[in-house]
Amino acid sequence: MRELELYFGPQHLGMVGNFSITLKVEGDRILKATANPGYLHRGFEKLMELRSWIKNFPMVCRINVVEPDSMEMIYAMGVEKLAGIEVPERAHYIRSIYLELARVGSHLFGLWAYANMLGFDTVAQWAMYHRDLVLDLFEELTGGRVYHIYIWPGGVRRDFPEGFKDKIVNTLHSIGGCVPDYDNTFFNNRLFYERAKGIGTVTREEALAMGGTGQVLRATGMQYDVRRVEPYAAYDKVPWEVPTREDGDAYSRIWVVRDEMIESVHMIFKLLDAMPEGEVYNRIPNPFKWTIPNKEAYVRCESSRGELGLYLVSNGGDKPYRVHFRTPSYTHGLTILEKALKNASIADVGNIMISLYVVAPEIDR
Amino acid sequence: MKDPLKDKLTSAFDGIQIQPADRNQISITANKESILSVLSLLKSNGYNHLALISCVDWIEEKRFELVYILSAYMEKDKHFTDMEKTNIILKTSIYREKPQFISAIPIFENAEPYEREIHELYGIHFEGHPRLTPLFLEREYKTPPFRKDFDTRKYVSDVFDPIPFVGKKADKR
Amino acid sequence: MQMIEMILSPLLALIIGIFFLGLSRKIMARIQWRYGPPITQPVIDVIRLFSQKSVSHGKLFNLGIIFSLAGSLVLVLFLPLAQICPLSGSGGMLVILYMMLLAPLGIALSGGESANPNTSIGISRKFILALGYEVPLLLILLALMTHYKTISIVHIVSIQQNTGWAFVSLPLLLSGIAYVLILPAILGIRPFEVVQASQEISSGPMAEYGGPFLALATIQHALSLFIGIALFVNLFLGGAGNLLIFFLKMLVVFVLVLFVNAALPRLRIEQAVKYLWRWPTLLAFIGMIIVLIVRR
Amino acid sequence: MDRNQLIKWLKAPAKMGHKYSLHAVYFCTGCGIIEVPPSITARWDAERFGVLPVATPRQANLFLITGYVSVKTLRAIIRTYEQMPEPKYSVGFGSCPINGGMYWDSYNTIKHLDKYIPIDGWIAGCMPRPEAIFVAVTHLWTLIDKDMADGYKRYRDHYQAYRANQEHALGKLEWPPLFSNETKS
Amino acid sequence: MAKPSLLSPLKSAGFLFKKPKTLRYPFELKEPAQRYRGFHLNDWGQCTGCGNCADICPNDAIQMVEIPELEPKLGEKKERPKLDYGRCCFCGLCVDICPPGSLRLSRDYFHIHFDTDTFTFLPKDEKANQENFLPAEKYSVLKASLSHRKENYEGFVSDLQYTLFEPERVHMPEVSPEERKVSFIEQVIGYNREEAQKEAGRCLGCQLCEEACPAHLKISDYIKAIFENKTDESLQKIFEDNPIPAICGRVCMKHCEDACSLRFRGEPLAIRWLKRYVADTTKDYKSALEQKHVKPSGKTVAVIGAGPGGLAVAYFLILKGHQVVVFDELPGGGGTMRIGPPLYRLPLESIDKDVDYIHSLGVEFKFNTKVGRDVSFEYLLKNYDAVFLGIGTTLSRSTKVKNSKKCLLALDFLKDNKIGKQCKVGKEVIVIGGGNVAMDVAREALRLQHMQYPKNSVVTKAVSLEDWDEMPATKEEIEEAKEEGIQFHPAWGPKEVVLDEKGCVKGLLCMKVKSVFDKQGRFAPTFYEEKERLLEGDMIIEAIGQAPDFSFISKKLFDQLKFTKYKKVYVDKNGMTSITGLFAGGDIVNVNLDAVTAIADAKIAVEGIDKYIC
Repeated sequence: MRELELYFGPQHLGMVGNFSITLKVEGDRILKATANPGYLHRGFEKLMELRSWIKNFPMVCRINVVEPDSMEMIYAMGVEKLAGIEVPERAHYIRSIYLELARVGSHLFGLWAYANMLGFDTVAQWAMYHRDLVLDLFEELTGGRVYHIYIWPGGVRRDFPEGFKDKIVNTLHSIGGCVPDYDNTFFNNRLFYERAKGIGTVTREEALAMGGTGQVLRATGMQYDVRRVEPYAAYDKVPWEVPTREDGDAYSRIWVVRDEMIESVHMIFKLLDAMPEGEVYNRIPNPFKWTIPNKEAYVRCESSRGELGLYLVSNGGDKPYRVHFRTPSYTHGLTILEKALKNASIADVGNIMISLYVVAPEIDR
Repeated sequence: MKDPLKDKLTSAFDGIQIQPADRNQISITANKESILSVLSLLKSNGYNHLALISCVDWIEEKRFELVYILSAYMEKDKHFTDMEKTNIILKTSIYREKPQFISAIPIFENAEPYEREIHELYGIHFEGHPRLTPLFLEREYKTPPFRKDFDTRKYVSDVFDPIPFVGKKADKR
Repeated sequence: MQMIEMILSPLLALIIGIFFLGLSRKIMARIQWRYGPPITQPVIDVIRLFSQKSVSHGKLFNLGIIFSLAGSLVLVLFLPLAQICPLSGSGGMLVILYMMLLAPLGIALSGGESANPNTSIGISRKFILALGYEVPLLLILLALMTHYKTISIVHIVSIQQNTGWAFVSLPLLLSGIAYVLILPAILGIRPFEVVQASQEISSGPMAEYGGPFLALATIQHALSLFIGIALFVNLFLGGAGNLLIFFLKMLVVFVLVLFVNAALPRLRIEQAVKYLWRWPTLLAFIGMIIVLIVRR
Repeated sequence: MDRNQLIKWLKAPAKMGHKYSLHAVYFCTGCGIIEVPPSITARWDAERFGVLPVATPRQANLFLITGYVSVKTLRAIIRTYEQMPEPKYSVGFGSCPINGGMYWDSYNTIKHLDKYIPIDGWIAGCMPRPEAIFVAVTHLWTLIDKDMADGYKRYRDHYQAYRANQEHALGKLEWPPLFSNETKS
Repeated sequence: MAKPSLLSPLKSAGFLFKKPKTLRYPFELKEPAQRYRGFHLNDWGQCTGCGNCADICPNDAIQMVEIPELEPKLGEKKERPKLDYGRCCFCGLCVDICPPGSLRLSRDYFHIHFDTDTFTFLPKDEKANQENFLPAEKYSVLKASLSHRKENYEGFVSDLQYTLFEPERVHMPEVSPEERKVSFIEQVIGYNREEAQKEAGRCLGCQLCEEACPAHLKISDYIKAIFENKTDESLQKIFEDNPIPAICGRVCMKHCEDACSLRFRGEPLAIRWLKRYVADTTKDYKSALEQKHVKPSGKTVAVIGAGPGGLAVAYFLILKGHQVVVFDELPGGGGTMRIGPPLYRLPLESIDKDVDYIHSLGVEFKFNTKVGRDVSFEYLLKNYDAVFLGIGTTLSRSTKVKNSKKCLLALDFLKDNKIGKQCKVGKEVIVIGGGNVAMDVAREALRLQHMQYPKNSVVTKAVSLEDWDEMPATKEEIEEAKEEGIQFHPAWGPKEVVLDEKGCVKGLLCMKVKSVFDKQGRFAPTFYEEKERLLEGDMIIEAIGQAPDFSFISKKLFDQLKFTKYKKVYVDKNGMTSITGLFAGGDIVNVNLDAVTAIADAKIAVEGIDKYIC
């Protein structure tokens, strides 16, 4: 069979995000895959060097559209570490609840993408419907559906509106009530098993060597989770589990995602019960006069896709001197994906890519 | 950081500076010659997760600072120690004129895209890197865009703003 | 009379086929918790597509799709729709078997002209899939022919009118089940939607079609939906005495098939072929043996 | 659809076809794409309006340019736009294509999308909500009715100018001009 | 994890018969959340045009555009924010920074248009722009756009608890009322470095204050310098426009703080205290300021009156190289500042600090020299290249009611207490007047009472024509006076000073005020003649206003002097009066009657003098 050069994306129904993979195929088998990012490169880190600390808050969430919240969190953590800002206790809880909601939303988006990729419209539509319910919660809380700009240094931007706790509980119950439907239709579907089992396997050794984090690692049985390793917000205040699977293939990764979602929901319930009353915001200094001492910091948190890090340097000015995000999709999408795609079938490109949860804007920044 | 590792580092390498741990964060500054050996030493001592390779342009001091951020994966499945909490920031300086460095791919496989990115955005050449092809950028820039002397606002007003509108709108303006 | 039937039959097929397209979108939508488009949406789509200008990739590109559509239209003529059957006397099932290959062939000819890698992959998938379901289909038809001792569908239908449906007659049960199992493959819906897999190969052979070409391809798709189901209704559900019952039977079969479509993801092509050559073929083969034994 | 519309439909079926069958190119040009899945799925269900994502530009007549456009994406956008059969409609989604949005000073994103391809409608917002997509669709219907959604005609008429702008931003384009030089500019 | 099955997925077919969950938009509308961040609303009545929103916008989406139709107001620019929705990212930073809270986000979010020019937009709210805001029944989603919006549709609004600016001022330490009313100790203690930096950090840099300040001090600059702990730089900035910071830092009428954009929902920035902090922390002005050597021009200018105006003229002229001689009848500099503000407000050391610095630059001061008595005015006009008239108002007005001769006059009272010997006060003192001088008099009288009759109960009453809300004294002055125990009798007008048999003051007969100002806003009090009341008191001080003393000018010259309709000396745009070579400024020229306005006049006059003599 002759070799073909095949472009997967950027204009492609199976592609989530503006990303493309150049495939060299022989028949249905992929000989070589080259990730080709950069369609979404905006030079974020450069732009952030031109804006003052506070002006970067609306910026930073735009890096990752699927889960902007962990981006807000990581930047707030970085700034707090540099400037030594304390956060009230209640704000820690609100942040955790908010981030877990975001994780549920993000995983539902991933589920949509994955199911859609397999041609599984039904489940895809359900997942997107339920994500929309989560977005409604965000809208209620923060005033924006997608970009929330909610976590600030020194706490959160606004307290819970009245009756919001009940709304969270109700929404999560209504989503949770559909878990049997999802299980019946998707997770316990024989054909899902056929399609995903043994596909895109990343062994633990490979994952460790290539810097994998998140589900990629947890699907190989390692309980590596930054929330557990280096707890932030209120993650050390309530007990919770790190779900894992053993096989390291797409099937395991999607199951890890499912279990994580359920664990997140349980965690939200626990956090809601344990949440104290009180202040949620320590006022930051006047934004026009805010300078941060000459220091550097590396902070990390667990986004829905893996370890999200931020290397932040200040030279004592009112702007960051250097910002560099360590995004999970970067390693997953550029190193691991290229390796995992080798010798796979064309039909599985999207399958593997989405099971690794590669989010293109995060790579390009 | 555990003291034995500190001793090992200070005894093995000249001119290495280790700042004390501050909230799970240790900064190490090393000579550029010894950086790869420091990396492999750290890797063999458990810091086997390369989180990030970054670069800072200290234009006034005429140097680039390459930053390697390392942390530790767990050794056992459900076992957490303080070691996993620690982030190591390993820094080294290189000259800003014709910047060159050695690739860390032999030690950490995932250094590849990071170095490629730094090559593209800062113009630092990495020896031994298999493909230093453009990663993100489509246009060519005289100065690599992430350097501090690249003024993106000026670039925008020089390159994109003069492009005229087309059709009715062009007549209106 | 035959002239009227010659026109009426494809027309009806077209209407029912397009209705099924609309219905499929509506029913899928309902299972997916939403309302879906108006049922006339495919008609609007086709009108819109015809009014668009499109790039042609060469003569063969234009001819191929017409060839494919013509193949399907002619095939309809051989199918009895209740009482309407313009070419009932001639051909029979062998013709149908042969004609069913025309549609993919036309698309292949057309798609081959456009140098789009997705198209070529799609075409190869289409042939592999056709190969996959032709084998059990051949066995099923053989069983039917042996059982009813005729190759004419009209005869088969009329025999069934007297003796009951083939699907519920014991010797042909396994063949019937085998047909049900390959029906999604014939219709090209999930889990065998490998040819047009939009998320994988950008709708495969259709990738380069736009405007009128896509309209023709849509019509062809509608016809193939009709053919696949009408064949099943004729062969196993005893056809029908009048159009309404025929239509209702088709509708029931189609809705059941849609449930499968809604509930299952797409298979990989080799998995699809593996499946087609395993269970349906096995069943069809056993079914044929049973028929042979019963015949003795 | 009221009775007048029905009459109009009978008069000009093609126009009605264009209106009620907007097949969108599924191209995640920017972060705006995040609101497209919700609007085409169960919660909002854009298919009620006849809006459906399709796999290739050849099958589509609506191009939703969702969000910021980097230089690299611009190439793909122009390619995609030129592949779409006429008549075709393009809608800029969100702030960024209008005037640069968040990335007004980025060296790698373009500020005004209408310098490179014609746009028939713009949706303000960052993100615009799914509702805005629907209202945009209804607005587009009105525009099509009034023959104001003539971006593809403008593209033909001013092709030389557009092409010049594209080449200014992207350097040499590797594909031949869509329209020959004879068209008036 | 159950065993994967082929049949279980088919259960999903059951949803065919359930009601879909789709929202049938636009037939079923979903309201945006209460906090939704949609398009902007801006209440033009509240908006000050401060431009903080434009400064904080990360995308450069907000531009301040000048609106010529707007009426100019104090503390307000004639500018309003203009939004570019081709840039805006709806982050709401502008809402959180907006000091008056006028900028809000509504829940409208539709604007779909084929023309990109329509995406720039001048936000207004329902009050200012009624035709674009429709009530719910007229509003249609399908027409929704920036010019077709819903009424009462506020979304994300500013919440004082979560604003980006700090609404509360750093508390200024003060001596408690009990302590301060028995002595002349300075009431305000002053900020220390941390407090000053913290307070300076509140400044948003909008520069509204600079426009409101008559002398146009570069307030935001010097406050920024304080924030950065560069007091020297800060002092230099102040001295560019104001040579008497120690005085102004205490007694300035702070028009700037009235204009501060923080005033709407919080306390204005303590600009005056910060100036005081700079002046006080700098031990020696000379070391902090760089003295530029200017070539002497050889011209001499006479300045009559060493008040703020005179000092400022002297300072700016000496910087230009002119020789200056200042004449004043008082034994020290400061003019009215020296005699007017009581010691607890403005200690003499602070005045001398400023005056000494100006003196050290080479200005010649001739104190205890009264023009007209010790040196003639004509002589000055003849022998100096130019003369600046900064005499201020030195004559106290009297109520001229019956027996008012028995009353004390405010300025005399104040002067005696400050630089002369203390007066003997009565046990019940009545002060007539509601202005700041009256407050000073009352509070000073109160202190004297407490000091002179430490055991007895004493009372000071303030009588004013104006009611509480019209009283010309500043709010805080009134508050402090109340704290110290002064009784107020507002809206009572004096009718007669009642004397007892011995001819001593027994009380003040008052009548109820009907109105103070007439319809044109002129001062024309009317009274209810029948409503009378006797306020008892053994001492009455009149503090109802001052007038300038022009007696030193000869009749011939005086006739040449032109006056405005407010009975002020007329000056042209160069600060020159109708007499050539005679410049004027301060209270005799302006209607504000305060130090900083005098400085502003001085700056004009200096430019005029410089032009005139060179």
